[in-house]
Amino acid sequence: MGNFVFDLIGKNIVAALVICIIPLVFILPYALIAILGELKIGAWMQDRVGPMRTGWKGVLQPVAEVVKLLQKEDITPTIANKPLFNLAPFIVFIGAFAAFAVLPFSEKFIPSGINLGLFFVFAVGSFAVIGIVMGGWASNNKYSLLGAMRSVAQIISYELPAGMVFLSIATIAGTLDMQTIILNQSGPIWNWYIFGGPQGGAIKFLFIPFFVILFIVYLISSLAETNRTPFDIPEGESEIVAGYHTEYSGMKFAMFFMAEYANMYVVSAIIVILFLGGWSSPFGTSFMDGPIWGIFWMVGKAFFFVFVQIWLRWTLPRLRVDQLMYLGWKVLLPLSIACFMAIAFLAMIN
Amino acid sequence: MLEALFYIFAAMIIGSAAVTAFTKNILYAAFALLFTFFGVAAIYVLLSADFLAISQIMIYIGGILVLIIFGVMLTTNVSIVDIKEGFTGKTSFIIAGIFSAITCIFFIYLAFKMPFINHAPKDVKLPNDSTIKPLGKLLMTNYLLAFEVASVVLLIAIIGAAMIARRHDD
Amino acid sequence: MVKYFKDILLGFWTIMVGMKITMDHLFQKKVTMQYPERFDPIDTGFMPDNSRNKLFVDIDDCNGCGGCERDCPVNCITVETVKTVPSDGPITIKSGAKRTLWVLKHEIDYSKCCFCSLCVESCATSAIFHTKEFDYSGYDRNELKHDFVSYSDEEKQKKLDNFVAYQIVKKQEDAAKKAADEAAKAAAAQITK
Amino acid sequence: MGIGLTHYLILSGILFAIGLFAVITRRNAIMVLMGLELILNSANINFIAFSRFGGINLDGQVAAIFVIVLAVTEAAIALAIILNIYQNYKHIRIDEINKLKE
Repeated sequence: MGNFVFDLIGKNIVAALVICIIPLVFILPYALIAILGELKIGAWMQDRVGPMRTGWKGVLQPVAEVVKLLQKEDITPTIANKPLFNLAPFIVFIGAFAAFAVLPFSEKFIPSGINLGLFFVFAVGSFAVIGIVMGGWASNNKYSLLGAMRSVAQIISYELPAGMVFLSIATIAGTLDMQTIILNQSGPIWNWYIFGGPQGGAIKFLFIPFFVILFIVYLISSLAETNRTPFDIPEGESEIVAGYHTEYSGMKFAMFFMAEYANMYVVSAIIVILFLGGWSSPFGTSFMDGPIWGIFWMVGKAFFFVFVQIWLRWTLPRLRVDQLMYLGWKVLLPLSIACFMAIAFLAMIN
Repeated sequence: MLEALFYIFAAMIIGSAAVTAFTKNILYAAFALLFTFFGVAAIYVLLSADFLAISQIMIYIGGILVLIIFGVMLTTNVSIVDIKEGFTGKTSFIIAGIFSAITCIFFIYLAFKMPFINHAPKDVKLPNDSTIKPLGKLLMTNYLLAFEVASVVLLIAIIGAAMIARRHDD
Repeated sequence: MVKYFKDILLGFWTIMVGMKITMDHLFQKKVTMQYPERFDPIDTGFMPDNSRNKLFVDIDDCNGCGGCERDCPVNCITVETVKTVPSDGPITIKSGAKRTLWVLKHEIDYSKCCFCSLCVESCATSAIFHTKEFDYSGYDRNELKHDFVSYSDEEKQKKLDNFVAYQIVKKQEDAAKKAADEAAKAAAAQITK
Repeated sequence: MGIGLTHYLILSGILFAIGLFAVITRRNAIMVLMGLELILNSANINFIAFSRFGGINLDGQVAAIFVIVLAVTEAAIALAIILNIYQNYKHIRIDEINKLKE
């Protein structure tokens, strides 16, 4: 489980800096692609064609939007609390970016291969909560404050089922290390946890339903944690203007935007790592496997789940607040706890 | 390198803790606490306690700090930006200052003079592995009773907090 | 309890149905028509009869009465006229009535026009009407003013001159007529004396 | 000069003093709670520093885990009590709260 940068340059501070920059270099083009995907897929699902003017079939639209955001005047409301108002987007972005530190891209590249990767991802998610409250309160706007409070209530509620999913996988994998979790699933496709994990025998089929339920539970909670539709009540345009980023403009708004898209990738990558074998090839170890193909599989699978998030966004309407809380506390949490206990029991008798 | 990191994070902790203690704006204090907790987590990393560092981030920043901010928002008029929460009084301010300064000097004196300082190894080889496995083993063997009691305490705290904070409308 | 699990399954199932619908639409033929490339109202000639688009004045049918100018609520129409003279010959407008006025200028400022259609209502000869054209623009606001009169300046000047000359002639004629009348009157008075 | 136990002890001492100051002087009950969190953090730094420099046994870290658990319960209960006080008094200035029952 090496880190190819360390292999190339050696273990020094330059290598560390390069490793820090690689995820950032990844996020920017990814965000452009995701924004284009959001525009285009959203349009296609509504039988429209989407942006067509910028570049060939409108492929340069996100670039144009970034340029527009760069040129925009950076407005700070006069009665806003300026230090916190300026700090908030950065804290939100740090929360999203920090998770990239432990996301593996391939067998040979993981920015930081700490043994507590899953736990770390779970922990740094809380940065975004603080940043959102900070921005919402510092904007000195009723809608911002309402959006921030909604967002916090939502993220805190849905962290619990997500944590239960992490615990179940940690129980069955015996580790919190991302690379080890993926290595456990390497080999043929039925070694992936969604197909019951690497253990053989009849007991495998007992695992499958629980893993599928956990998979769905995590998919739903990840949507809630990234404030995506149908759980976008913190930003519900029709109710509270734009929630916590109502007052933000220009590059500070772009930071919130990038953080949202980075978070989308993070949760998709976690789904892929936990249930779909991470960077391992679906054709087993013989075909299209290896460090370079690993990047392809990892990013490709994660992009598929980014697509699923976009797909859901253009399918489902927004939930009401009480429906959101009902789903989180009365459906997902009991289901995930039940699955966790079942998996712990099965792992024990196995 | 590690020295520089230690001083940066120590400065961050002390600076933001001072903001927490001295600012009049209660939400500034709450948000300064974010940096204190984060700095303490970084100090844990420097002390090679990785599990505790991440627990610190998750529990203090994701749990306690959010609780505190919610508490502030529910008990203060936060819709105005200028929240002023004063101190108990000038006399107590001076007395507390002197008292805290004495405590601080006493601790620093202890840190230099206590005999165990000399026994502490100057350069300890860091364990290459995560602390999570030995910690788990300790919790499940030597500290099993304390662990169980802690979990019961947490359960009681959940129920108790929900009981107390419940609105007594009837 | 059964209802709880039934609700969960039902919710899951309905989400699946919804996702299938959007997935179907992802690959369906798109209904968007790219506007300047394909322009159905003009390409197919379809435009409702009562649509109010760009105005057009058939100047051969306009008698220059100025009704449109007076009725325009935003004063976007300017009409200038001059009377016809007998030397022009027996001229008529298209609809057959006698032309009494030459229209020297009939200008519509489309940047002001509100397409209320009042000018169309007021026109006695239906010379002003809506066309099917509706998208037009200009780099200068003066480009949006349109003059429907196509006479050259010389022709206009000639018409004015004609009129002025005719006025003089008419004055002389009137004077002569007056003199003749007075002479006749005087003669008649003499006779009665 | 390497970073030794002394540095960590001094850091935790200063943090403790600041927390103590906040606990004593602030009128707002939530601010007192924040001061308590600072004190608990300073204690945790001490625990982990001793565990790190006193030979690698992890007992100090285990103690720190229990301290964190207690901090969580304390914060939850204290905030619940503060909310209750706020409902009764409409303020949470601790120097003016002097009745047990109204």
